[in-house]
Amino acid sequence: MTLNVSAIIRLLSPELILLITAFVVIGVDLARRRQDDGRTAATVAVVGLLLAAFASVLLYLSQPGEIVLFTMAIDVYGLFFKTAAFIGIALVIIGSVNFMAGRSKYLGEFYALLVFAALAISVAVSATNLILVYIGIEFLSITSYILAGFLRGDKRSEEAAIKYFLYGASAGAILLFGLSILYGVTGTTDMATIGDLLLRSDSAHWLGLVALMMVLAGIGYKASLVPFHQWAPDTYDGAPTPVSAFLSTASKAAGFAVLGRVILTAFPQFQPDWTQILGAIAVLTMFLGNLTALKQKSVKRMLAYSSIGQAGYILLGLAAVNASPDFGGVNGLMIYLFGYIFTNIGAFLLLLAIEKKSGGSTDMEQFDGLATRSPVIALLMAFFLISLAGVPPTAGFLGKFYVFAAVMNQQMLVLGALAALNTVIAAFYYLNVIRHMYFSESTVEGGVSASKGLMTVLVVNAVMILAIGVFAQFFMVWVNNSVTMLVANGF
Amino acid sequence: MVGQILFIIIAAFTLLMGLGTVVARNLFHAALFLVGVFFGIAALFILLEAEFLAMAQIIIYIGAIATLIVFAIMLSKGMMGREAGAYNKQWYFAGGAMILFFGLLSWLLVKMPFAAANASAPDDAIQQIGSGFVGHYVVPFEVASVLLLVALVGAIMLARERN
Amino acid sequence: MNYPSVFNLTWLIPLPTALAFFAIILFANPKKRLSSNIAVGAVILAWIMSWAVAIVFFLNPELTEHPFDLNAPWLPMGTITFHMGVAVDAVTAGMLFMVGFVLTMIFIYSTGYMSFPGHLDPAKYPDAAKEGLDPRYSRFFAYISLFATGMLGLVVANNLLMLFIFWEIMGLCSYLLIGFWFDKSYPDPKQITPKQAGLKAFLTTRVGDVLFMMGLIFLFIHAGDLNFQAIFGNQEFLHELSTSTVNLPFFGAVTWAGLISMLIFWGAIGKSAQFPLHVWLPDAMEGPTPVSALIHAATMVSAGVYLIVRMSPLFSAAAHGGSGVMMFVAFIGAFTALFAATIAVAQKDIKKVLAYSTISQLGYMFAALGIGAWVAAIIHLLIHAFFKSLLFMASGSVIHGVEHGHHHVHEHGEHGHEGYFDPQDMFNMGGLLKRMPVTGWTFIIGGASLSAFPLITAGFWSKDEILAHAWADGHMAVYWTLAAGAFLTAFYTFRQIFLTFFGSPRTEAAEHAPESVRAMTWPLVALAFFALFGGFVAVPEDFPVIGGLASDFMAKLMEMQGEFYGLHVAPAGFNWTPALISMTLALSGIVVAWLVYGRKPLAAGKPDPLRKPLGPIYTILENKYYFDEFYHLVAVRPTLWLAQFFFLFDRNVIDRIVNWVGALGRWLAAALRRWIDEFIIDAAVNGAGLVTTWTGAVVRLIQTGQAQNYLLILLLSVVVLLLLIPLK
Amino acid sequence: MTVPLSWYLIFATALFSLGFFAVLSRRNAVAVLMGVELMLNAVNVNLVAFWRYLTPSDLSGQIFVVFVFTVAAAEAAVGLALMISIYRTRKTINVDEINDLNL
Repeated sequence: MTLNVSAIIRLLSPELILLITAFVVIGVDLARRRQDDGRTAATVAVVGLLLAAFASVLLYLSQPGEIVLFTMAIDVYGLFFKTAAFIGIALVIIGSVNFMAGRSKYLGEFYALLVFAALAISVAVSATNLILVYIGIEFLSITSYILAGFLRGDKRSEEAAIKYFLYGASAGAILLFGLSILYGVTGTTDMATIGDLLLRSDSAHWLGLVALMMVLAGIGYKASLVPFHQWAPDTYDGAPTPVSAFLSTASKAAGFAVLGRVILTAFPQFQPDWTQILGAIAVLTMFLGNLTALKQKSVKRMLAYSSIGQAGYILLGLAAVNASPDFGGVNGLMIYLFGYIFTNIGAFLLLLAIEKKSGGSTDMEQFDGLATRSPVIALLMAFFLISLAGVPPTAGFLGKFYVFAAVMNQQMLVLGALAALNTVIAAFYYLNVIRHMYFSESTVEGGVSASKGLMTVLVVNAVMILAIGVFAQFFMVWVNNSVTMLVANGF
Repeated sequence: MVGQILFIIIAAFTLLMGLGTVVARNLFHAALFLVGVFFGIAALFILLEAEFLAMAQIIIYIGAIATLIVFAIMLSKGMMGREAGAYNKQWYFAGGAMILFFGLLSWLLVKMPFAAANASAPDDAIQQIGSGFVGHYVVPFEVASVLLLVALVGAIMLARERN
Repeated sequence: MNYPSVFNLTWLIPLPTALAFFAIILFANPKKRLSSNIAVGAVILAWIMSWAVAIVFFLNPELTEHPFDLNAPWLPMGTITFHMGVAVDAVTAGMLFMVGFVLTMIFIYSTGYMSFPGHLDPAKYPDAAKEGLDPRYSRFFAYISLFATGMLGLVVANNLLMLFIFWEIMGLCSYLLIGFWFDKSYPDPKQITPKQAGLKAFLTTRVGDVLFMMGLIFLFIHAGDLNFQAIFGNQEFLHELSTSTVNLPFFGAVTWAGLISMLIFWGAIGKSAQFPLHVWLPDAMEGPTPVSALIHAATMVSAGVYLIVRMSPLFSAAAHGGSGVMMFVAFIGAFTALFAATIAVAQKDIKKVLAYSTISQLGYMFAALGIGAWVAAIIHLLIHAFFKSLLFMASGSVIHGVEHGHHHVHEHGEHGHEGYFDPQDMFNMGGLLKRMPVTGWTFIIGGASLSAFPLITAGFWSKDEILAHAWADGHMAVYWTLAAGAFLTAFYTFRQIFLTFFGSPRTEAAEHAPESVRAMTWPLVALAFFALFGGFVAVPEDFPVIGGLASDFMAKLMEMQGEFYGLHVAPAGFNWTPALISMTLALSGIVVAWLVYGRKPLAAGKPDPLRKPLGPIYTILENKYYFDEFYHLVAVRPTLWLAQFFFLFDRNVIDRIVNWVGALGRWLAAALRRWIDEFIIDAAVNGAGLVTTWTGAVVRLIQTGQAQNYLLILLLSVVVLLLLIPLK
Repeated sequence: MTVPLSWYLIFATALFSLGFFAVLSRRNAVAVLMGVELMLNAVNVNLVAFWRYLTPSDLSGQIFVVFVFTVAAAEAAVGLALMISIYRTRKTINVDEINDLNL
């Protein structure tokens, strides 16, 4: 395929927009530092991210098919995750402007780093080459370490960063070892070719499995899959709350997207193996996340564990992947993540308002009687929680419906039953917060207020959650095209 | 035969240096051992006819990373000051796990018969690597450069003196 | 087919109350009277639309052959698109008729009932106490509006998924409503609080809901659609479903139809509080009384029956395929009917009696569905809703009266402090008929209907039809179980009436109880009308004398609808034997109640006269067969253990192995001690509440905070994964 | 090429294990970072050996190694900066003493 320069620029436009945005953000901030608490920089970043999201949508609408350009695939699957991640990060930025102002002197860098993280995600989710997979994941990780430790001098933030750093660096090395074996077995770094070669060679099966296991550990930690999850609660808890929102949504979605693409393109013939392993990991992830979340007193930590539990459900989509055009599994994973990004960003960012009121604590007591003190905030929180619990007609239900359907479709009855059991457990602790908000006497005086930006984000999230659930058609048409990718890979 | 002996010497040296890095209580000593490892790896690269990488290894690892580590040690004098020991409580267990991991992984790797291609390394390797960077691998290349920039910005921001 | 244009309104029916919910939560919240006016206005609008649709349908019986169905695309699935929409057939019309009316009555009643609650300290809420309204008055109306949306949406849904969605909305609302008086607590720690009761209700029904959802997904995978008419109009598909089998662990090969029906039935068991998931309903009485009427009589619990009514073609296909699902339904229904009736006999709380009675009556409906008496089940469902919501609301009126009486006594300081007073305990009442005539007489009408007092009450006609069916189709075991239940029903109902309304007041509070306000009594009168005459829409044609005079158009209509769905719904036909037996049993129940409680009214402070003759049986009944304790032991405990296990798993076990043995020993000892404590001494502690109160040391074991421990786990996990390879 | 490929692989695995051991057991964060560098170097040996023995004409193996260099450098820079930052706050960079977040 020959491509002229303008076509290349068009295909890479989301990435180019982000790159330019990041530099402009830093430049603008240098010019206006200390004058407006980074508001200009944040505005530029949000505009850039939304433009990039818009560019991805346009590219999607042009029906790109299977274009692979310099080790990057411009396809439906990647563009979907790009759009979701860009919008998610834009929401995080809008919601965090007030929180970050005054907490750090380097606000321009903060927003620029979030834009760079978006760029990293964008590269990682479309990587078709082991080298780009590795670079993309590490780029995202390194950006995340800096973001997690952004509040210099804050013990918790620093601790969150160093833990994430140590875990990420080690897991990255394991991933790299796995990729090197994959390269050794097949002699190429192109994932589609690897998939082909592994299919043809029987003797490679053995080492292919070794590589698969290492890749699972090396990418799975990004998606906080048990037993590679342990960094997550500490980091989500200690990192600045907007960063936790980012890590538990956009970054996690990227982890799933990369994991999905790698195992679907490079390991398709190992499906019987990874179906079992992923199924087991999904069960462990759900149980551990949900049961541990039950005991948390701090809502932030509860959400940290809950987002581990959620990862378990999401993984079901991958574990039960099949060629059915209706319940292929991958479409479930995608729509689940799409809804989950809005829900979890909403829930985490809402904590900003609570933290501001309480001076940092997000303990259950802060939620007591919130429905009386601040009915709108309480309603929004309740809304996010019921979406997380998977109650219809929210986005959370839609996602659960599709992944469960995929599991049922594969007749993995035990897995389905265990997952179902988990929704019961999870309902318990989500409801617990609602219970505190609606059924308890206030122990704290006075309402909780949210800044205009934060309120906008919360409302946008709530509207999106409802919109995804109610106008499911619009979103599912989009997602279902991804099934073509599966069929192309011989499922 | 010569190659084998050479390999054994270099490998043994490197592993010893690696062991030194791991066990040395004094961080400066550990850093010095690490430099030794980097040299050993560079030598292995030459043995494998990857001269460009050997050069890059010396320039980047010894010239940049090892220096950075030494700087960091010096910037935070007393980093190793009041430690009760160099190892944490789980070290013996970690050692056991590591031996298990090593045994298992090397057994798995050796079981696989690799089909070695008996070709010689190309003469224009450096040229090919270069054109790879601006050709097929241009996206990773650009991403890597942005990554370095981000790391630079982040490192400066994090490590800067507070006032 | 040209449909009457009023049917196009159908999709609007759930809308007014939904808008009312948002309007109250977002805008009207501070203004209490405005909030209740919005809610009542919205529900009246919904009522008018429901009746318009229902009555137009009743006037055009030929529509049963062409049920109305309106669709809009919603979920694309790749090859197929899932449609959302509304449908109207005879069952929907009947339900709309009942639900619209009962909801409106309950809303109006609530405006009077939700006055300032006695358990709150007026000093704490000075404004609310001055107004005399509940401090969260507006919120109550918001919740019940959303609840009404759930029920109305469920009734008009034309597919199983939409039904499920509204079903879940109702579940959420019932949780919020049962726990509405969350700040209430009791001196007796064993008594369940509203907070715990809400949680218990939600979690127990959730067990059923999850199974229901699995059934739903299976059905969807097989049918490619969930629209009722698309599925049940397709006989081939039903046949295929009832012949293809699936291998399950433990159960072996079962047909798909059997499996799906069974899963769906468990959803109904949870929602309709059937054995063994019945435990939540009696505790749910902790909610305000309109909630009990709303959720536990007319709407939510009957949704389970409605679901099985809807899914009956699938169940009968399953039965044709040789699976015992119908038998199972009949068994659960009949067993629950008797089981709950026995418990009701020994309850003291006026609302708990009604709660168990509801469980028991729902059992009748399931039994009817299980033996194929489809029409009888629907009729009983509709009529039961009228008289049971009447009974609940009348009992609420009684409680209100006694509470006011208690206050009156208190304020005038005639007795000083007398400690805790339970205004729901029937042994604190007596002689209330004189003090509260409207409440009393409407309660007696409702009670007579519930006891199936022959000929003049609605309950007689609907219940008699079920018994006649059981007899005619030769289901003798079911017949005798239900007949025994009918005797007990009459007995406990009249026990309640005699204890509450007759004799002389047993406490000062009862002596001073005033009649309730008009907003509460008028709905009672309106409902009493239906409790008496509602049965005349389903009098069997061949019933002597009356059969010719009264109408049976509703039964006919349902019959036609059932035939359209391919069900065998021929009427049982009149038979003297079962009719006489059941009449005798109902009357003798009333007579026995009179002998025990009515002839010589119980004096104040005396125990229940049944206690002595029944001995230990009474204790067992009083404790509801110890079911709560059993669940605590087999379900809640193991869950906690599992939770414990995972904490331990997640911790770095190795480097503290020595500390561990000691800790484990201590933990085991403590757990054992606690277990014994709780099982023997503290057995009634509610399990769900316990999970939340579980505190302390265990939480600290989850994560050590040591990054290198985490990394060790990472490495070990990789080693385990690698070990899987050679083991393969 | 008289040296068998497996020798390189075993050597790399050994070095990788050594590095991981340092990561797991050294208290000082800088020493842990050195362990990470050992691990990355070990994989580089893997990659180069695979390239030389299996596909000498296709240089993607070597290119991969160059990218690993870049990542290693960036990681070391950020990691060390983090450690300096933490040292200023806590006066220690012993990994096992940084455990405030643990419930």
